[in-house]
Amino acid sequence: MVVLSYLFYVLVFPGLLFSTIVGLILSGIDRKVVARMQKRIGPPIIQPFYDFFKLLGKETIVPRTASRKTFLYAPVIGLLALVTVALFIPMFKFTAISTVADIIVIIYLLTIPAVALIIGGAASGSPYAGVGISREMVAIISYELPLVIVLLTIGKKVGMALNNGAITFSLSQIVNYQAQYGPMITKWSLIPAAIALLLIIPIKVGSVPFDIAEAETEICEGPLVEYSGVPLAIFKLNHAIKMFIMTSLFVTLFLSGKGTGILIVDILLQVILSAIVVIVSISTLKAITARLKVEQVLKFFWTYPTALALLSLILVWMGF
Amino acid sequence: MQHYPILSIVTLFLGAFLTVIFGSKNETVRKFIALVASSISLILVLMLIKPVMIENNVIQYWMGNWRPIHDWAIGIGLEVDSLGLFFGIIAVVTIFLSIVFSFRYTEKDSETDKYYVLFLMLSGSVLGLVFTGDLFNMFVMIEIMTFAAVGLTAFRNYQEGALEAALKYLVLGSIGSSLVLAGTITIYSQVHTLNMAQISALLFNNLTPSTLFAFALLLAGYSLKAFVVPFHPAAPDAYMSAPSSISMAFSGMVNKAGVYAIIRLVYVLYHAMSFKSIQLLLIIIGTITMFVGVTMALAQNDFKRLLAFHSISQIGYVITAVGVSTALGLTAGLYHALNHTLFKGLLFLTAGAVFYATGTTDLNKLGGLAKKMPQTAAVFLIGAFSISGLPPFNGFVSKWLVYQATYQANLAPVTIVALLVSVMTLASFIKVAQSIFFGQMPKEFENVKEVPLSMRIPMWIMAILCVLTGIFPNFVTKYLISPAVSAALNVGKYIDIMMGNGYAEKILGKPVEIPAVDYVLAGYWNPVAWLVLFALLLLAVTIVAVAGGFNTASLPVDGDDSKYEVFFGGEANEYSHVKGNDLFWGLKYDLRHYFGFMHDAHSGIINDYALWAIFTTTIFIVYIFLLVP
Amino acid sequence: MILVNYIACIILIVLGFYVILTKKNILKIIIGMGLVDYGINLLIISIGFNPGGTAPIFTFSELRPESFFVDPVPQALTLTSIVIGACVTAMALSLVIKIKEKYGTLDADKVRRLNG
Amino acid sequence: MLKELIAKSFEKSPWLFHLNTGSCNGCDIEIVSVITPRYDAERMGFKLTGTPRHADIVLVTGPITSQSKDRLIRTLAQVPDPKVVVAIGSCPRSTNVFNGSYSVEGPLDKYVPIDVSVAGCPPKPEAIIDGLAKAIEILKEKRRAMK
Repeated sequence: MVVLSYLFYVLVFPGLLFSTIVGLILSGIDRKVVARMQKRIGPPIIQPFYDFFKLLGKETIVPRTASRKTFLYAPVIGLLALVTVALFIPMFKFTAISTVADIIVIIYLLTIPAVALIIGGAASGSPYAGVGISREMVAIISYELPLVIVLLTIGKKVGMALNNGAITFSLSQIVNYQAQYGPMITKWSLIPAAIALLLIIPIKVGSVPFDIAEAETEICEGPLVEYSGVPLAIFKLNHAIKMFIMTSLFVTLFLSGKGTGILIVDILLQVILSAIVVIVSISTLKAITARLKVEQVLKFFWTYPTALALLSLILVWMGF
Repeated sequence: MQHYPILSIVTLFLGAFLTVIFGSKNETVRKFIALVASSISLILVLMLIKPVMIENNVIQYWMGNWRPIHDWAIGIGLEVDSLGLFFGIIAVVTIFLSIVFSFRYTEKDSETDKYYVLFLMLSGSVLGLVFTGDLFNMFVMIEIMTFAAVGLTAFRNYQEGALEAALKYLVLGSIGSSLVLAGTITIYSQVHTLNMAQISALLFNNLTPSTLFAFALLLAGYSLKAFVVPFHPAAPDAYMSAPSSISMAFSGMVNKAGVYAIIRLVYVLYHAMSFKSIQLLLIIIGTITMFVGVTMALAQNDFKRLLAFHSISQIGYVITAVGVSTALGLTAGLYHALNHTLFKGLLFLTAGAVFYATGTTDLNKLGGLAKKMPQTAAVFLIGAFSISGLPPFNGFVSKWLVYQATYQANLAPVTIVALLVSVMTLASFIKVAQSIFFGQMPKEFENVKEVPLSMRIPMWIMAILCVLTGIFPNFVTKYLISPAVSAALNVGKYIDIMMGNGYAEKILGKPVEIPAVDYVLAGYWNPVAWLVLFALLLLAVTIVAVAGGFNTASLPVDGDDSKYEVFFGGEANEYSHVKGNDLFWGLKYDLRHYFGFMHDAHSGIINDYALWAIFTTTIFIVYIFLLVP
Repeated sequence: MILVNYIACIILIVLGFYVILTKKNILKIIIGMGLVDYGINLLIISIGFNPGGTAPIFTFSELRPESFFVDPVPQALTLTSIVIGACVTAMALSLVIKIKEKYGTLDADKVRRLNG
Repeated sequence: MLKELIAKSFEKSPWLFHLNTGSCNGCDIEIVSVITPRYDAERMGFKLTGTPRHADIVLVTGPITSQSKDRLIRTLAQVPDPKVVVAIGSCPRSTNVFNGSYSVEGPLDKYVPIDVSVAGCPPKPEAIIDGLAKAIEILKEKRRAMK
């Protein structure tokens, strides 16, 4: 019986099917909201589904200089890592598989898709991909610092209350804390951390103001330049699922709580909140700002979000 | 069972002398002696695991049977507890794999009998250092180790900079040895014995100024041997110019011997871990080492020099974790030391394979070797992913323990620096992957072939070990790490075994309390369950892919028309491989002042390096005198 | 304890370090290393010295309770240390010869191709 | 079921790649204006991509100058099947005013079969969108033919 429920978790509910559908819907919402902000009608919400299936139908070309196996398996590895992360993120008291990973592990699991993109781009052997890789790596270094500080702050805040002073990294304890004391966003000492995480989501997902790695105009889609057909479809799917995971991680860390107790309503609430976070953080930034230069990204992320996160870390350390 | 430790050391030294006598003429005799010597010592040490690690008893062995007479140790004693054996196992495995690798690796060199003599001396001295229970014997073993290391660094003296690296290593090594010798003698002047067990009993609570002075000197000397940052400049030169199988032994054994000496000094001899200031000193050194090591590695454009700086930064991790003197800290430190030996040894072997195949390890000249050397590329990727701590591999587990240990000890800035350093490690290995294995291949490497089988076997063994220690952390901690941690913390048993039980109690007046080795983890990481989910998903995706008619075999083999050429903005494909220096421009531009300063600090002049070493020793002495008593 | 011994040791060691730090000629640096080594050897000997004691060479018959000896252990240590000092100097000189052959100069500022 | 979904999605999300072979940029500005809020081609799923590997419809502008001739052929070869070539403006059709110049290598259909050609110098955005609609039809047939 356990195997069946595991299979259901992995393949259908928070696993492959659910996260694919919700991820594509969220990226559809994002494109629609950006269009509406530019007074355009914009593509239908299910446009990403059409993109995905069209790419499935296209021919797959593997360039001569590419090392074939790495080139073709990189997107799959990225997809698998992303979907397994979706299993660990609790949604209002419901966690598919709880005692497998904590926050620090999730940070590292979320670097696997980025590394898969990099290794895939490197394997394609194109100079554009080479430049794209170096920019993607600079982006990873820039957002890792504030992301880590935010998660350590939350670990300390929850640990002080629940874990008698010691820190905690487990997501389920964070949700229990918010069930007792209300969502984390209401604690004033953690608002700077929330803002910092809101700034981190666009660069982690790779959306416009910070997508220095896949800049179509400058370096022709960076690491994805040689991809076409099914591997490209999987990479675009990774892109969408990463958007769902980062926003639902934000919701779990800052906006979750007791929830309504009914599973379906909880899941819907989580998805709606994720959609709101997508609109607030990714779409508005995409509509307002233009793409940054490479060194501006690092300078930006090592100053403003890091300062915000450090502020809330110090506040939490002082016991607020 | 009593004689295994001394036998394993002696077989290695015997192997060295036999190679000199018989080996100088033909190749096979030399290789045979080296293989037999290293495999005998490997078997002897591995047979020690059961009695020492599992049944938890400590082997003591008095040279020449000079037992202590009415509670005073006269002779030189060998004491093998689980801490010593843990580092012994690391050393012996590295020795065996390095010798197997060097059979084909050094076939192009002349005078390889000198190579095997020096290497067997190096390995014998490391084993001797790890098993000895006598302080002066430790100094002698360190001296032999430095000697053999200098000889091996200059082995390929036709190479650019090998002689210079050997001289710098010798000068800094001899400064370090003088510090260790002075420290040993100052301790001797206080306690009039050289046996470590008796010293630790007598030093329990009489930290007079001269023993503190000795502590500072010894700490400085041993950190120089472990290549901690202020003392590190000789290491990158030495690792770069030594043959790769030797630099693998350097980063696998030699700096681990330094770390072992520091742990033995701080935990067992001086029980200094109860002083907050000593913990802080070790943590500060470790954090600086971590950060400087990795930032210097990012700016390198030679593969082996980059790996050398990474060895220094990973030793920084180990020293920080050891500085956090909780049981979890020590577990994290020792686990990371084991993992470091595995993945760093693997990476140095891949560097050796690349050097063997192409003749250069310069990141600005290589490219696209994955197509010609697929197995080396695969093994390199396993090594790179485990050093940058990606989950299923072993680097992640020990780094995860390090973060837990440092953050539970209320050291948030150290955890943040540790995580940032881990991402920068990933960055530098992506740089190596792109500039050596992927991207376009320069014309002159057209006929590069995969390295011979006898070089690939040790690489695959290390890769498999890397993955295994990553997937079964609780198995490794239960049998290897926890006994070593309890041996380091439980000083009473260490003393009683050597000097007859009840000795510690007699000297101290109260029984030595045995700290428990239990720690609670703030989070959880269950690699096996994660892999099961990953495999389930992989199965599902492959079924869908095959049903949908997408399997890699069905893709058309690339024809000669321009459809399969790389998109160059329409241009014909010419050689423009993004490599080495062109990567991470944004990061180097933003931190250009820091990188500029660091580049000038490593000026390459011997006097500057000696100045760094002596300046830091004075800081150690002043720090310890001000803060400890 | 004769204070003169310790002052001599300190002078030797400090002089040795001074030579290592400031002299640009590699040969002088090696001499500096030797100086440091001999300073420490003198330190070892002076630690084991008990004023008025005789050399600890005796047969059991001559052993009388009131006989007073100098501590033999440091002297054994000094032997090893001297041997090690000699070998280090020998290897360093062989390296210096090869460097002179290859780099053409012994000036530390010029022998710095590996840096950064 | 999946096959019809894929066939239908070809109609719904055609990606464009703009290839300039020496045009006077009159047509290029018009192409970009098609994506502005006023004409909003994105609502039909059109998206400009940076690399020919991602493209379905290739918009060629300008008379084929001698420099850009072999680059044109190479880039068009690198577009994965099913692909559609759309000639924007009259230059690719008849090299317009540049006819007979020493550096113009003649109309586009000497090298590549043109599927749709949008006349005008420069063509109005509505004409370009109409051309793209016809291109989508051809794309669907090519997709069906490809199977």
